[in-house]
Amino acid sequence: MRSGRFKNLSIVDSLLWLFRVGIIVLVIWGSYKGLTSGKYTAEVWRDFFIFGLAQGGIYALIALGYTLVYGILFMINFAHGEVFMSGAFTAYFVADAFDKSGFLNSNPIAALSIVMLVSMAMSITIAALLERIAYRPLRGAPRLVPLITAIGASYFLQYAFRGLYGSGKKVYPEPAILSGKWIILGAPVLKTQVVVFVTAVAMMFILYYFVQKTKTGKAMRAVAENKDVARLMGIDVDQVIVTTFVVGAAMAGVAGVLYGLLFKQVDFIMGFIPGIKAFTAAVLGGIGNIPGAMVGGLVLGVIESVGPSLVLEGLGIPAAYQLKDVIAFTMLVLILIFRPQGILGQTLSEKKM
Amino acid sequence: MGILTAKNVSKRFGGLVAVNNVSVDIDEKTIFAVIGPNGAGKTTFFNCLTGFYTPEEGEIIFQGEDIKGIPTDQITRQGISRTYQNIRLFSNMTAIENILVGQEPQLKSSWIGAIFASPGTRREEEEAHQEARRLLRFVGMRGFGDYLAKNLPYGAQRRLEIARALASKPTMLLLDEPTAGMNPNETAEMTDFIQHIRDDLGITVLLIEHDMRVVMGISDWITVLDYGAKIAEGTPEDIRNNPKVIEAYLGTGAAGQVDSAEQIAE
Amino acid sequence: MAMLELENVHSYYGNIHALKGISLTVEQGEIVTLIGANGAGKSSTLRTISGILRHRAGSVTFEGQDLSQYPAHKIVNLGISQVPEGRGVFAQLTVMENLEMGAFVRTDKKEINDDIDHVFSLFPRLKERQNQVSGTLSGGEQQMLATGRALMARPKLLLMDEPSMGLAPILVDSIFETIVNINKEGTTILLVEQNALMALQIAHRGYVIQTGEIVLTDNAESLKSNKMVREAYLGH
Amino acid sequence: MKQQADTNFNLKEMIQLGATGGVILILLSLFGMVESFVERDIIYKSLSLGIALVFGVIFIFGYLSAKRNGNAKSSVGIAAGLITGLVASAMLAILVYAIEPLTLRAVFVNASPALIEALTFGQEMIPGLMTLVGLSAVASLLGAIIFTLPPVPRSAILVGIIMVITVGTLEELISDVIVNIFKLFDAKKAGKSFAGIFFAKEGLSLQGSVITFVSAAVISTLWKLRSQKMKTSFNKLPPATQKSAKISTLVILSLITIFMPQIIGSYLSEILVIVAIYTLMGFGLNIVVGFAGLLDLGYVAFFAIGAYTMGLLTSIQLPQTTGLTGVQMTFWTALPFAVGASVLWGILLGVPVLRMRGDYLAIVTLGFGEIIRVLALSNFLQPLIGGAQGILGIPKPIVFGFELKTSQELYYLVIIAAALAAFISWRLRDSRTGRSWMAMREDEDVAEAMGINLIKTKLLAFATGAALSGLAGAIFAAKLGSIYPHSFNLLISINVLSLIIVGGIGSLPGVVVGAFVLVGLPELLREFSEYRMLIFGALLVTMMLVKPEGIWPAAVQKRELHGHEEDESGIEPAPA
Repeated sequence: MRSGRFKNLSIVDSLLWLFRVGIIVLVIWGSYKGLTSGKYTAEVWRDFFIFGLAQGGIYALIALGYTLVYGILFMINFAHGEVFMSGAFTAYFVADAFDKSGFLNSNPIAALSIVMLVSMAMSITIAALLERIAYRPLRGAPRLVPLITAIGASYFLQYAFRGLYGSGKKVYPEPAILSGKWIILGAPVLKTQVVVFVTAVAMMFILYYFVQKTKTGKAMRAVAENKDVARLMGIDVDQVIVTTFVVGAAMAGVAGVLYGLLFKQVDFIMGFIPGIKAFTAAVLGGIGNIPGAMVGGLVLGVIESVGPSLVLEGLGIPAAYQLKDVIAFTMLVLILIFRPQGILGQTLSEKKM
Repeated sequence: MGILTAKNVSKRFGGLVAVNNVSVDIDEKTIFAVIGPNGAGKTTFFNCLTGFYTPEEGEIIFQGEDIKGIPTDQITRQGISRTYQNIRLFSNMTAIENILVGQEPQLKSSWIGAIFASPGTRREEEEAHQEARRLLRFVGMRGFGDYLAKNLPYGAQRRLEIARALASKPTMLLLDEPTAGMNPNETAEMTDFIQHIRDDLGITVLLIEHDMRVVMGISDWITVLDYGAKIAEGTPEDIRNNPKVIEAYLGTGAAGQVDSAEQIAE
Repeated sequence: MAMLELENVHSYYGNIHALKGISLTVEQGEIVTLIGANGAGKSSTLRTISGILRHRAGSVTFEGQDLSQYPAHKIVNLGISQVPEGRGVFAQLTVMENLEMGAFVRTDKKEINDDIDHVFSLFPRLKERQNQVSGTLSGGEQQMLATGRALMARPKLLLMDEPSMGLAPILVDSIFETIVNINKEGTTILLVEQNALMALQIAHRGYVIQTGEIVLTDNAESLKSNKMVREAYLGH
Repeated sequence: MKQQADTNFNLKEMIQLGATGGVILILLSLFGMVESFVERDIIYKSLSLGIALVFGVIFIFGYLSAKRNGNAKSSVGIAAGLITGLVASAMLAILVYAIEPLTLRAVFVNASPALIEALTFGQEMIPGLMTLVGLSAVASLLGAIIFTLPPVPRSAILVGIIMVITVGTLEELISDVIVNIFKLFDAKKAGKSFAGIFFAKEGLSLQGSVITFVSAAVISTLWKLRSQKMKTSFNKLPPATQKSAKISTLVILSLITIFMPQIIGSYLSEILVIVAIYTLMGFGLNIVVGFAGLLDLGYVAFFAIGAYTMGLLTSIQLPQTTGLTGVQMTFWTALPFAVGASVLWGILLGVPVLRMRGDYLAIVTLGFGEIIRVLALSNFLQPLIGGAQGILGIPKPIVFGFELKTSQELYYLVIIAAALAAFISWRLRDSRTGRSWMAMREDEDVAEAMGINLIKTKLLAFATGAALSGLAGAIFAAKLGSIYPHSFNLLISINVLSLIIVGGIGSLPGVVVGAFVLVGLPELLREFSEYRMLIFGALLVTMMLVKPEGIWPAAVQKRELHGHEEDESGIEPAPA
């Protein structure tokens, strides 16, 4: 649309080009150094990669919630990280009880399914309440207003759950069946990581099918495009919006349990960083775009897992793992500056506030 | 050569050629109209002239200088000013503030002067306010200065937009459908007003317009665009009788039974 | 009793008074047209009937039922469907999906399929493009799709908002022909048009609306020869 | 609809309202608020804050229920209040009863014996719960009855109750202030005995609460009845008298401002300094977001840069790792560098985001803010800026040989800085620059077509905002004497953004009001630190729902957000 703009801003443009080239050179140089330093073996790189996939699967599931809501309301649901936290934190108590009663090990599949259902139920409840109380009354308000509400809700939820369940970290139990490794394609892989990755991918496909093929899914897409016309078709727009929140929350609920399995601990603040990362993933893939969120999540997970050791250590930065968040945020900034439509191409609203 | 000359201007969006090899030559102090159906590329052509888009091909010469590819704000400073098809006022600013923003190219004071309220800044502000009030009167909106733009009646918003465009003291004014949505009386007033701008202020007017009575009534020269390309140009009389223009829009059905002017008006 | 009856309807956008006491009726089987300038309140009238815009005063009744008791998405169920201004096709959905959305309130799968076939027989071009994303259709095709989609709800009353807008006159003719055909099949039509002449040629009756008020109503023939209409809208 | 509610006894609605109240009470209990607030007396040995919280909620719901159901007959309203209160308290009682048999404590940490004890008033379970329900019935009845009173006594009683709770809660601070005022006149002893009339060891004394209640009620009533008259009679005074009255008000206000630190003591001065630092940042961000419409979520970055520059340039004990002995400048020499560095970074970070709008900008700036924080924390930059250990040994500012050590002294520095920021904002707002910003906020494309150079205008907004934030950071560093990366997290950006929005975006007095509400209040209530963030979050949401334009909105914004209300302008508005 606006290709002609800023054509002549040579200073700005050249600065940006310099920036871009600089980053590329740094990344290539760092990767080269990192790979040739021989500090890590091929097995270690593979483990980094697989861990990245598992972590990326979780990011992707959370990212779907951001993307669905953004697609339909053009609003960043800042509190989505807390929706994720609420499910995982609540389900911990069920998992813990199952672990203590032995049910978790005697019947792991049933037990984990129940834990997931509880997690989903909690996340869905919180998301639906959030939509009803904090967002719906503000539809049509200037864009800043629901953003602030979302931030407020986010803090409220964090500290409400801290009040309810306490501030300590809870250790997520692991069913015995998931400890150890499987040999896949000749390579030993941690069972948890495989289960996390496979479940995440399966959930994404279910969601994709739901949105593409079911009547409700099509209605969601119609509402995303034009609410008034959707109403003219007889679609109950409010209902569809709630459904969108609910579907996103269900994904977050599953992600919560997977997070518990992968990182083995939960607490009230756990939603914040994965929330921002998942949001990054959504933007990376192209916000509002469902396959984009999936791809973005996986890419971000892998880059974050491999990047510090590969690029940053290659550049000689000490304790590079500390900077893995910087990698995520730098990616976010770079994407938005140079390819705002994300990998799969859809743009954020340019409307202001 | 006239005040503004566009030579073989083309603008593409992806595969779509929105403006296709269009040339115009606009004489000073004339009223020049661009007509054509929706989607014919009229507004895109305007956007090329004001620098909002940079055309891929062609050149645009304004008062002897090549202005293609120059940023919008500088083109405005060189003397081209415009209004919008769907009114785009600064809706949460007052009418006076809207005109003051329009005076931007005339103002010199800096932010430092503003902080220290230097005498020069204060004088300039005072003069700018007076000029803004004068323009408000000129468009017949005396007493409306402190209303928020969005709370003004429709016709007043149209006129305020023109006042804002005039505030930059342009040599050429681009009006994008100035009578859209007006009733017949308002349209007649606006037509008079446009002539007034040309006759009294000596400003060249480039006009996109659908209402054929307006176009035929006041234009000195008309260019017809269709699918991005120029299909005809000439005096109102030429255009009215141009078989190509009639043919391209009329069709053969019921729509064809009206006179050409009505047809072009969609 | 008229099929649709608006009595002294007032509607607002925020604090903008868009309709200032509109009264009009549409009888079963008619084509009624509403003509007027941009911003006169034509679209607002249609939006008020279909419940997107809620009126603050007056009454809108359809087949004896007060429409103000229904939310917008329930009004379709009563048999009113609308071809919105600017066509409003869901650009990222396929042609087929758009038609399915038109039948959103219906559950009779088999008959929906029959109706899709019927729409395709009205507009063969759509059939060729049924799996195409509708954003890629031309303006004329989108108008066909929007019309077909509205028919998918099996409306008794079809509201059409500026179907000719931005279309080349040749296409305009065929769109108007279709409107006449749809009407002949038994659907009542309320048509909003800026192209007053065309509208009056196919309509039975017409209303002239100016700044939110009905200023004139008559049968189409008389309106066409009315001096005020000719001056204001027909350009004579 | 309304007619029905008047004549019918709408039992369902009363119970629903009661259930909402019950859920709130249960949550408050499980959050641990009741339990920990019980420790705190509002009226010495008679009423604790925790109990006031429980019965306060019941009271409010009784009032609300009466309001909804009692439009026609007061007896219906009172009954409604009672029913609502009973339902709510019954739910709470059930919770208390169920805690032990269901071992709720395994999940809910605050479902503790202490909670049970608090809510059963130290009695056995059953009689205790009966007391709870009985007292709740009284509280809800009171609420309902007060609603049925005529407006004047009603508001008098409500104001009285609110004042007793406020004064009781802030007892320590208020008695300090009283003593300090007397100290100004060299009568410390008299002050202590005067404060002793009102306050007991903890909370108000009984007579103190009666006096507070009565005086608050009387003053509010007089104010209500008289204020209109006073205004009109003031307007009737000759202009010269009016002017001198205004001038003397101004003089009194500035005298109060000057003597403020002495009056309020060191603790409140500390809070005031923090509020003023946030106000300073608020003015800066208000230019960026409120005037220019550029949504910046990483504003803390410039605060950090200002602080770190100040730290590095002035510290007398830079970390060994830096290998620098440090330049050890004074505060005043370093200040221009600190501000300059922030401005420079403001422009550097501004360039890549020049073309971004709306949400993009928000996210990119958020990313920048986080990157700077993580970098500051990392081992990577530790040699330079001290990593997690931060920078120590930053000297205090010295003015004419006088070192500004305490908050009571630094107060003057920050107040002047904040006033300067307000002045700059005000002058710029009403200038050509301010209009360009606002035009850009309204419609960037059109602004450019009016001849506004977007690059210059945007960068100027970023730079001004960064300068004020950098100034705040520099002062902050000098105030603390040491800085750590943890002081520069996202929460600060969010706090500043929230305060300008809660105050009223684009509004200059709004910044000050917002800073007091969002920064000052939580600091005052530090003893509730556990619940600060909870209350902060709830407050933000409520605020946006109830008053989205902010507490003190800019004139224009107010009209925009409440646009659906009839416009008073009286001219015919445009059709859409």
